[in-house]
Amino acid sequence: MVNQAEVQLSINNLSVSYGPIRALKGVSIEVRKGEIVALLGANGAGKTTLLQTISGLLKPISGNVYFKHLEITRKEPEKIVREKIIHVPEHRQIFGTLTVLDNLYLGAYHHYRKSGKKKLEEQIIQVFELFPILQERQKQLAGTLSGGQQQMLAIARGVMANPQVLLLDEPTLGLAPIIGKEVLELVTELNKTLGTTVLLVEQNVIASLKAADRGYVISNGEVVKEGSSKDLLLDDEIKEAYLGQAIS
Amino acid sequence: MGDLLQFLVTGITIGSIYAIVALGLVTIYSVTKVINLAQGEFVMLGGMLMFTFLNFNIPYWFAILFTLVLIIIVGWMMELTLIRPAKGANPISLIILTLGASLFIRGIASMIWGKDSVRVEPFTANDPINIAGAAITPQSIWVILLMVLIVFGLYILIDKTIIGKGFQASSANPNAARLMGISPKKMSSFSFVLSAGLGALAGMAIAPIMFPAYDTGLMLGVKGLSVAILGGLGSAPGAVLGGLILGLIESLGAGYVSSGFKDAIAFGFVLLILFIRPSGLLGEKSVGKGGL
Amino acid sequence: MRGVKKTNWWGVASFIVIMLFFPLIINGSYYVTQGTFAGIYTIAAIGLGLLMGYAGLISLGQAAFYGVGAYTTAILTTSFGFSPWLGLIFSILVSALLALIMGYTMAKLSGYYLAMATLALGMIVNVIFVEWKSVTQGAQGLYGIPNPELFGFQITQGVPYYYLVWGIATLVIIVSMNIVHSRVGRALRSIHDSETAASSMGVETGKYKMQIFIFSAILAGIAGWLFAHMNYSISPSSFTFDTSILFLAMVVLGGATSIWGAVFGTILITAISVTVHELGQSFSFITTDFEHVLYGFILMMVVIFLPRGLFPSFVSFLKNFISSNKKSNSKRIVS
Amino acid sequence: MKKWLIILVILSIGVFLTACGKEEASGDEPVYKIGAIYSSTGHNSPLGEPQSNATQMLVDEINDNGGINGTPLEIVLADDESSQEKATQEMNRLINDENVLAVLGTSGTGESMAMKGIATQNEVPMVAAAASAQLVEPVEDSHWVFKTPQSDVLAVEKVYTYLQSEGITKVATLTDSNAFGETGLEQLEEVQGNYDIEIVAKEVYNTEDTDMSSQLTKIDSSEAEALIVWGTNPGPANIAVNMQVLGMDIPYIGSHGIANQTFIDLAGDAAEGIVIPTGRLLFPDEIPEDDANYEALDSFYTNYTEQFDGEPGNFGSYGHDNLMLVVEALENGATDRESIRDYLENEINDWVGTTGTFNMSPEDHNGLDIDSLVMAEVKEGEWVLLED
Repeated sequence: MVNQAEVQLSINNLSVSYGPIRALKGVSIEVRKGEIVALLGANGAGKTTLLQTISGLLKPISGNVYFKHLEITRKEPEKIVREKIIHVPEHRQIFGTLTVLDNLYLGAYHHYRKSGKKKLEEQIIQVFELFPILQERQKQLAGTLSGGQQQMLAIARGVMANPQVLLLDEPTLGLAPIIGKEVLELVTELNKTLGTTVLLVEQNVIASLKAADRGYVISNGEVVKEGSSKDLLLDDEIKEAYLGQAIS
Repeated sequence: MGDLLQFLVTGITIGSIYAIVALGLVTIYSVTKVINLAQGEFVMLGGMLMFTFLNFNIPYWFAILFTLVLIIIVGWMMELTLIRPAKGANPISLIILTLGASLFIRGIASMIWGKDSVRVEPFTANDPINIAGAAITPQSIWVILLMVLIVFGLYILIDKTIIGKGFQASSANPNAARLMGISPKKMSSFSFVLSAGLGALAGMAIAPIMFPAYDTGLMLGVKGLSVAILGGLGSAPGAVLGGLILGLIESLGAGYVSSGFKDAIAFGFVLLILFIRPSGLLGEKSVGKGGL
Repeated sequence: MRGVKKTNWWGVASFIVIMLFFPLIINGSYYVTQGTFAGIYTIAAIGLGLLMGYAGLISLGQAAFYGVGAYTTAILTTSFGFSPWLGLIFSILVSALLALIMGYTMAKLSGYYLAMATLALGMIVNVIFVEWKSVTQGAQGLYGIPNPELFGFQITQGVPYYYLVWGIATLVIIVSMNIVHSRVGRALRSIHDSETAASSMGVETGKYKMQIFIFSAILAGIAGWLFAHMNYSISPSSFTFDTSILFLAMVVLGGATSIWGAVFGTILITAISVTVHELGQSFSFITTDFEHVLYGFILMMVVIFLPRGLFPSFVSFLKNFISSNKKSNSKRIVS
Repeated sequence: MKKWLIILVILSIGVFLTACGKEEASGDEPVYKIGAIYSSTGHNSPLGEPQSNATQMLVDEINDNGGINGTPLEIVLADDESSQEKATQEMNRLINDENVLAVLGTSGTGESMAMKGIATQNEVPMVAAAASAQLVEPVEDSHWVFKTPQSDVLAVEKVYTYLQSEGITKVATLTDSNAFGETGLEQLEEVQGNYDIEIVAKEVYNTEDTDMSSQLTKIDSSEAEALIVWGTNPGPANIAVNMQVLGMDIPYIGSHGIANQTFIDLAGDAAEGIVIPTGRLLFPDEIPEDDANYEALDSFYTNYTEQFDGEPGNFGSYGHDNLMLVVEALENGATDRESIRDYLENEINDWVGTTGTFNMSPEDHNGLDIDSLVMAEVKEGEWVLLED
């Protein structure tokens, strides 16, 4: 749909290793403005590694990452956040001992002082419109929320950071299918209403390809296939390799 | 009855000192997971620097300010030059590291100030106050008050400000915190600055009570550590609770059991609590991970 | 990369030769006494090194076992007229028993909590030395402790005692190396690497930890025995927190990942102390305080720059030095 | 950085080895060589420093005046750093490497006890500067060991005599749990009966303790008419302050362990009226000229204060007497280890030192009596002689 738009994130020939084990072997990926791009692949293929490298938690051994025209390779995560590339990590990783509201404020940590308390309160009201359940639970400790609510909070916390690019790692992991679907619908809605670019790692291949514009398939640390969601959904190999298990 | 009241007053004063030292330890631990065995040295420096400034005839409240600033700088430098380069070392190494720092600071202090104890004037006129047969000095009240103020201040700072929330986040999940843009390095520096400041305040408040010398930090550090562990590492309420309990045990132990064995009683109590609750009274396991 | 892979007999032999000839080459009672103390500390440090390097446990109270070893034999020989050798057996037994009791108390503890428990133990034991006056003679300590006799020959302070100490130290080194290379040693290393992994592999971590804890207490007890019989008198001030820290410093400095690390660290600390002493004669600002500053500084530097201790670096330095054309492969290994 | 550290290690080993190989230059000229170990550093340094200073000063004086009967005196001064281990090492060095005729020191009891064993084994006379009576008792074990400081029992007897004269019979004790306080307490308990004094409350504190209110509260509710405190700074100062806070007004009698200005500086006005037994060197100006020790005290005090910053105090006087006793022996022809010992044991009669007048005998290797002590009181921030 937005194929000709400006490239927001470009990853070139990126390699990452954990000690002697190579997790990524020369991966190249492009994400354009306003897109939802799905990263597919088996467990341990390197999807999470890729997101962590983009957000700075991991340092690559070679290759580079560009945000628009700015190289962000090897920058510290807290610096990359300021470029509004926001990583919502897997397993949610909300701060369980803090309240829902505190979690949301922390999401806005990097622009807290710039925005001011008043603006943030307005922003939180906006976020509550997207995630009404969080408004009800705002005083509650985040650790006491249900899995789905925690995931909502994790995404909402990401939204509070005013993301231009949102890196979502397995947002439906461990959720009941219906709730997982809800979460993904939210992601699409975010993408539409706020124009946020999304790079989505998801185990549910069909659901994520349905939500996404394009997709990449990663296997053993390499990109083995890429294409539009439609093409990928029709791809025989993908059907064989992933869809069978994803449906069940 | 009068005796009991006196033991309680004494115990609470000593306990407040331990609690402040332990709060410093907890502050650093919750973000960096480092047990700073040099925390007692901040307290020692507080007393000795205060003494030096007063000797130079610097006005009392300025002396307090200078001491505070200097020790905060020491704490900040310590984080910068020691803790940061050793990031990711195992707990054993970190203990040794801060132990080395403690030896180093103590050695320098003895070279500067010699071995003699010194006397520091109290904050305010020090005529004891009598409460139902128990006497208490205004300075002891200052110490208790300071402890309460510090607890309150820490609560405001940690629970009501965004920096404090960032601090909690960094303590609970450093990586997730980084993804919010919270710099663990800054938080680590912040924790050392904060706890050096706490140490300095404790040192200045107790200097008029205890005649500081170059080596007072050692025992206070050890007691502070016991208190932090007793209360449960990483728990600020635990540190206060542990401090008061240990102070009272010492004072009641000296009063009713044996003054010679009072330290053995106190440490024995710590062992007993650890035997029953391996992670302390309000340890991490009971209040969730690493909350302050 | 954990120190020597199998018992390095070449190392043991050259070590024995050096220790054997030291008092013959170095003519001076002062250095022999220093050497004797170094030997005593080595024995305690090896025990602590095993505990830290192989079981991953830290002890801030090793002086408790050292002191219990010394006091047990001192009390038995002075108040009850036991022979020192019988005293040795009791020193070992009582240290081991204390370790066993403490081991059970601390079985559930880990990390800093364990460190705290050992610290508390050290403090309590020291208070007992001071306060149990009817038995320990309090803060003044016990005196009149006899020298041990061997084949009718009294082992007095000086060269004879030096050989006794290092003879026992050599035995301890050999026994410890065998432990390290035995099944127990392998199990211990797996505990250190990861306790969960070890227990899932069927290693009874608790049992092995307890065994090594008791063994390290026994070594400290033996060191205490040697200390007591070397001196005419002992007092609680030799078994304080500072002594525990000294042992710890020796191990950390040398490196806890091999037996030789503890030996090396002890000799190094002794050498520093002698050096400071010598320099102190010429420069007035170099005093004991300066020595402490130096220890503190070295400890910090070692933890930051050579977290595995000086001995491994020293070895690779020597290897590079001897065969400078060979490529060093053990240089950059970060755990 | 790694390289640098390795170089440091190699260097220190190098220095160690060179130091080991160093040969002592031995001239043909005869000298009398004496060793002295005092705790110039470590926690006993307030004691050891004046002792060490005094010794060096006196040796220089003797040599400037032509030595002992024309033979120069050589002193090998060592520092045990207040540690038993170091004392052992230095003792071995002095006896075996330096071949000294006698050893003076050291300042602390524990360290001196360790040295006693070595002195006995090597048959070297030793004159200790530590207080504990254990050093010279029992006599059969102390053949080679002498000491100059007043034994605690003398200080205790002095205190009890004073209490008797004040008409006090019931006392409380609050003593440090270290060796000093402990011996004090032992003696206090031992001789109380001889003076019709009863200890009705017995408390101790730890050297690092900062607040003794609990112990004092207990004492306050006992029927004690006076408090005896046995310890060294800063504990007794804490006690004085705590007593003031608690409003306790029973007399405070300290030990000679606080016979210094530091105590008064710490305790401030809480020190007023505190009474202690002490040697005369605490206030040489106040000693009447007809006192037997006046001359020795006066010249030593004047020379010491000229040469050093600060006063010699009682500890300096032990340093003085230790050396001068051995010098006395040397002057009278006792020039080997055995004869020095015999001389000290048998020939020291009415020998006037700065600590007191010594009368050694095979049964008494200290040789002082109760007159070597006087009572002092804090008045307007200074120690003054308390007239009998």
